[in-house]
Amino acid sequence: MIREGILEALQLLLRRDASVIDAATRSLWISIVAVIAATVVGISAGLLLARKRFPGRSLLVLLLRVGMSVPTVLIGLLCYGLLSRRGTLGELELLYTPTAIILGEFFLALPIVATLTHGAITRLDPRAFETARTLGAGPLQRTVTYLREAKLAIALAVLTAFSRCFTELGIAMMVGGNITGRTRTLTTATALETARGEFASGVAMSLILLSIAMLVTLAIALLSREAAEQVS
Amino acid sequence: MIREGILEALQLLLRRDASVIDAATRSLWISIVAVIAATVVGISAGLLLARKRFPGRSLLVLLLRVGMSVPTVLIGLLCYGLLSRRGTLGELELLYTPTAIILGEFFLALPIVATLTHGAITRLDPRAFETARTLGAGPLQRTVTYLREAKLAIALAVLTAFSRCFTELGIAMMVGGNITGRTRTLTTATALETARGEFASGVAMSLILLSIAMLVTLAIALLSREAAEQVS
Amino acid sequence: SDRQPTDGKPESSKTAVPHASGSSPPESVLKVASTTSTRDSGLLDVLLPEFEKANNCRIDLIAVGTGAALKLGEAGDVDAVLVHARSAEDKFMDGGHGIRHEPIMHNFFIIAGPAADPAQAKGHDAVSALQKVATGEHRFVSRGDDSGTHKREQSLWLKAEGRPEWEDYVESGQGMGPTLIMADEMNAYVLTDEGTWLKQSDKVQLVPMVKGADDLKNPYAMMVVNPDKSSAINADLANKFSDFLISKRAQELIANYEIKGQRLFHPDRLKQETPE
Amino acid sequence: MTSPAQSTTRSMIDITDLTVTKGGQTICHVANTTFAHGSTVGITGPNGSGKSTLLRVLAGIETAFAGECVVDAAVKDRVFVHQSPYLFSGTVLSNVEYGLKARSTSRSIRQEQAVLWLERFGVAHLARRSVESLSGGEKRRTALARACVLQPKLLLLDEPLADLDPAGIDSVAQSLNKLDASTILITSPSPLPPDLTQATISLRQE
Amino acid sequence: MTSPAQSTTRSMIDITDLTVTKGGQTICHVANTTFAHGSTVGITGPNGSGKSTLLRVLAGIETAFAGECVVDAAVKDRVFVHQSPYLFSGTVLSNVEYGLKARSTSRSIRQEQAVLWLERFGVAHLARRSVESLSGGEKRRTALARACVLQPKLLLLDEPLADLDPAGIDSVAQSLNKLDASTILITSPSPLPPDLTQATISLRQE
Ligand SMILES: Nc1ncnc2c1ncn2[C@@H]1O[C@H](COP(=O)(O)OP(=O)(O)OP(=O)(O)O)[C@@H](O)[C@H]1O
Ligand SMILES: Nc1ncnc2c1ncn2[C@@H]1O[C@H](COP(=O)(O)OP(=O)(O)OP(=O)(O)O)[C@@H](O)[C@H]1O
Ligand SMILES: [Mg+2]
Ligand SMILES: [Mg+2]
Repeated sequence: MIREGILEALQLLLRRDASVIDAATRSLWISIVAVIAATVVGISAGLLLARKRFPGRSLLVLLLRVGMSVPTVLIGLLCYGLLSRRGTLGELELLYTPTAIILGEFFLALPIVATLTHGAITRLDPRAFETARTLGAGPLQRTVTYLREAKLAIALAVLTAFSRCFTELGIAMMVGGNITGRTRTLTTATALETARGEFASGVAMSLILLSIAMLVTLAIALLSREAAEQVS
Repeated sequence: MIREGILEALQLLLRRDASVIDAATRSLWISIVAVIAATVVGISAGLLLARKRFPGRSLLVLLLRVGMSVPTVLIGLLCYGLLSRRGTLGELELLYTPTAIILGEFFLALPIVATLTHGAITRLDPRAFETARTLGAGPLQRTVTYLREAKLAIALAVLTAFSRCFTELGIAMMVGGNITGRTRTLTTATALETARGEFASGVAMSLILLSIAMLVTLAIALLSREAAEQVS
Repeated sequence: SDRQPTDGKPESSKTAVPHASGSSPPESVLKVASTTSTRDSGLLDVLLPEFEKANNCRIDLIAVGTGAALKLGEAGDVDAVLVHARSAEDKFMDGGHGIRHEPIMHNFFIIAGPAADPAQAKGHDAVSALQKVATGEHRFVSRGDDSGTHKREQSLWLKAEGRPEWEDYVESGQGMGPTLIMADEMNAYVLTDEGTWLKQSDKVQLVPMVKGADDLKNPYAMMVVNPDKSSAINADLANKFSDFLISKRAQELIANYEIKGQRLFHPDRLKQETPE
Repeated sequence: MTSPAQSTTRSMIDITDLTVTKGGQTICHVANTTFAHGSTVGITGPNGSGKSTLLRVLAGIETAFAGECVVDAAVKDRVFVHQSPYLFSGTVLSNVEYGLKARSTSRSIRQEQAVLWLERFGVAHLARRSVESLSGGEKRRTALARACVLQPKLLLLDEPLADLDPAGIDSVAQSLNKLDASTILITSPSPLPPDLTQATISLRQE
Repeated sequence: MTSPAQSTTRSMIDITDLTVTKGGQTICHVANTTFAHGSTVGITGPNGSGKSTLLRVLAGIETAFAGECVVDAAVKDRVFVHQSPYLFSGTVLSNVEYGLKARSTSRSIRQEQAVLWLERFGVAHLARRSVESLSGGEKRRTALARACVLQPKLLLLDEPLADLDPAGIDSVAQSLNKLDASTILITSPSPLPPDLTQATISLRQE
């Protein structure tokens, strides 16, 4: 099955199978957009929770940690409830669009980025905060400094979130609908092939997904290294 | 849907619905066993990759990072291929048993624990390693020391892995089979309710899952704090 | 389950008249919820493009569990529903969720089982085959998901004077494909729809036990969702699609659709040519 | 921090019975003391007598204290150098430019100033080096240059001489001389070189 | 590290033209030098002259060097104290017990010894305190006690006096006196108190 899967994956890639490329591209950009949004919000939240003292802070930290355990099926259900024509945002007609998947994956990635960033910033040497302040750094410069000092941990947080989104199934199925050519992603395609008993094709889809993940992993590693050098 | 879901969750919990308690218990112990196994192996791998120099080390680190992007459907497929009657381990008759799910979730959790532990140990102050060595600590004491120094990051790694396993669907469906009373977990139950169109019941199942996740999150927070105090 | 009289205005379509100037006229979209087994049969891959081309529209097919498909219809999130669960369809229509119910085609469920046939179910009718499986406490995998197939299984058990509880009666709670695989892995008896069976029969070692009997008839129907639910529902196009499915052209396509050299569906609206 | 009584001839720092308590213990106590504008004052006292704590209070980092402590400079005009300095990952130069960046100094002036102060502390040749590879004394010099380049109204140096060689101590003395406008406080567990400070106060272990 | 020439009257450390190179630069060079068993020797030199590097080589931490360096003690019998000591999170006591634990000393002796050495360094009252709240000098004393309690054959102290008050320096002198069997090397950027060491070697900036 694995050997057949590898062969089929190679074949699909070599003949540039249109539907596979379509699903792969969609998988990639959906996850990237969702993760970028979650990174912006999640890093801010993580920083805030690590640096600012306010009532309810530890509760929020706990909730975000628990938030990592929200199953994708639940996110899918809740987003469906929101985007359904009967739902609050029904008028936007977003159900069964890539945007709907992005919305769901955003909520999937957010607690991961926020929790791991919070952890990373919390673990920084307290002198780092004091030094930045005493040298007069404003909020922006301070933020950049803290992120740079914790850059490996934060890069891993983003990578973890990306992996989660790129491989998730529940949201894409539920609010994406796995519509051919519209909202089909590599994971829903894998699930489809698997449900049809086409196991080798399922493996092939997953392997294509994995090779893209490898590129993204490398990109994140390089980006975080470069970011480190640039901001300095 | 959310309100109905909350109400139904409360009802199910209050009348101690047998099938829900059955699925919840199973979800919990399967994930705990898988995560404990992955924690042991993953922390060792993470430590080794952070501390020992050997050829192919960075490649291994990269592979483990990419390993976080293995979709559960693929793990499910591969485990199925292994455990199927026609597979290598077919004779063990493990397909459609909780053990099969544990095996799959182990592979799901391993790269998460290993990658995040590796990151945590890498970020430690190099003087920590030198101090432990110069004071004559043996491999075991050193290991304990490094883990203690990185305990928050490692606790988060374990929590992240647990969240992933506890909420995963693909493996439990594929090699567990979602068999009533035998391999049904809270997530496969959620998926089933969703497929049946019983969205509120799906939400209820997920909410029960979430409340268990909350307890586990608290437990991990407390455990890592206590571990810190005990080993010292 | 009666047809409402709203179905008769096929000409008033806005989609048939593309915007004059635009280089790419806005496509009109029809959202159809179907069951996964219907999708997996592959028939829709033949039917949908034909309709899309003819009407310059797009069909978004959302394949989910039977219950979920009906719920999507109830919520007005889709314009049409294509399922095979007769009693649930009736309830849907009675609840005013649908304005049109069109039987399209049918095929048959199959009871499959291990070649050794430990229950000696072969050669019996569906009900007694099930009874034999039950009395011998042989392994049986049920979908247990309230799908059309599961509902049929339940009604068969009713005819068999109820289903006794036994250890090896397993509920998979999954779609037909995975359930069939599970039955194969477990060497168990299983009730499956013909489409899934034909698609996967070469991958499994199970063999058909009971086939083609009347109480295993599996009728597929199309329902148009009540447009009162939402202004966004494209009832016109849904009606057109219904018209298409019962048209001679589509019925012939259905009749000629083959998997592995075998015809899979029997059209309901091509009376003179329907075999049987 | 209330406004001082006589605003015309006020001093830089006015301390009235300052007490810091941690874990139920008084860890720093200073009776009435004033520090004049522009003065360089040594603060000595045994280990654990509260020297670092005092500087942290004056820097505005430690805010939980009893008594009064009036400083005639905004928090942003006070710069504190840790007893064990923390350097941001990056180069020596980027560290020294850090505070100037915060003050939106133009790029060219920033670099010029940074190099100037690195020269004064004898480490200009390390400007492009990553801070991880510095020796203890080199780190200290970098941190001191990073603080002095800002020419703050109040400069709080916590044991700046600890790991410096005689030449380094000399460079500190000369550098501080260049900061006419600054009030400078220097702690040390042992007596300071007399030419460095105009006065010295002593803390006692509580 | 080859075995020494004369094994009968051999010295603790025998250095022959030791050179450490980093980033293309010689960062530490020591010509032929020996350190006798049981001696206490000071190593002075300006910042960046390679003092810490030398100690790291002798401790067996830095292994990339040219030349020869023979040490008559296994790596586990050499203890190095960083210029800026690293304390493990936990209490002062747990830190001082750390090396004893590694040597499987029994629990009661461990604690007794640890407290004894904490007393010698004047910080026994801090035994139960978490290390995060220590002052600079208190951290230093803890680290020194943690090393001395092991009574290693070779004790390598990198600038141990840097942030100590006169009493602390005194306690170091007295404590080191108790370690008759140990060879002790002490670095400092400035001249060391003469009563502390029997000899001093000087490094020069390369
Ligand atoms: N949270 C705390 N609980 C109890 N004591 C504390 C706490 N934080 C600091 N201390 C104590 O406060 C005292 C003063 O600390 P501080 O760092 O100001 O001393 P210092 O004069 O700078 O000493 P050194 O010369 O060693 O740097 C120390 O004895 C320290 O142990
Ligand atoms: N990777 C490196 N590349 C270039 N130079 C390095 C590197 N690592 C260390 N150095 C230089 O080696 C020299 C010696 O360092 P070392 O820490 O041994 O000095 P030291 O004598 O202990 O100084 P101090 O009194 O300041 O502690 C320093 O100038 C340091 O900058
Ligand atoms: Mg201090
Ligand atoms: Mg040094």
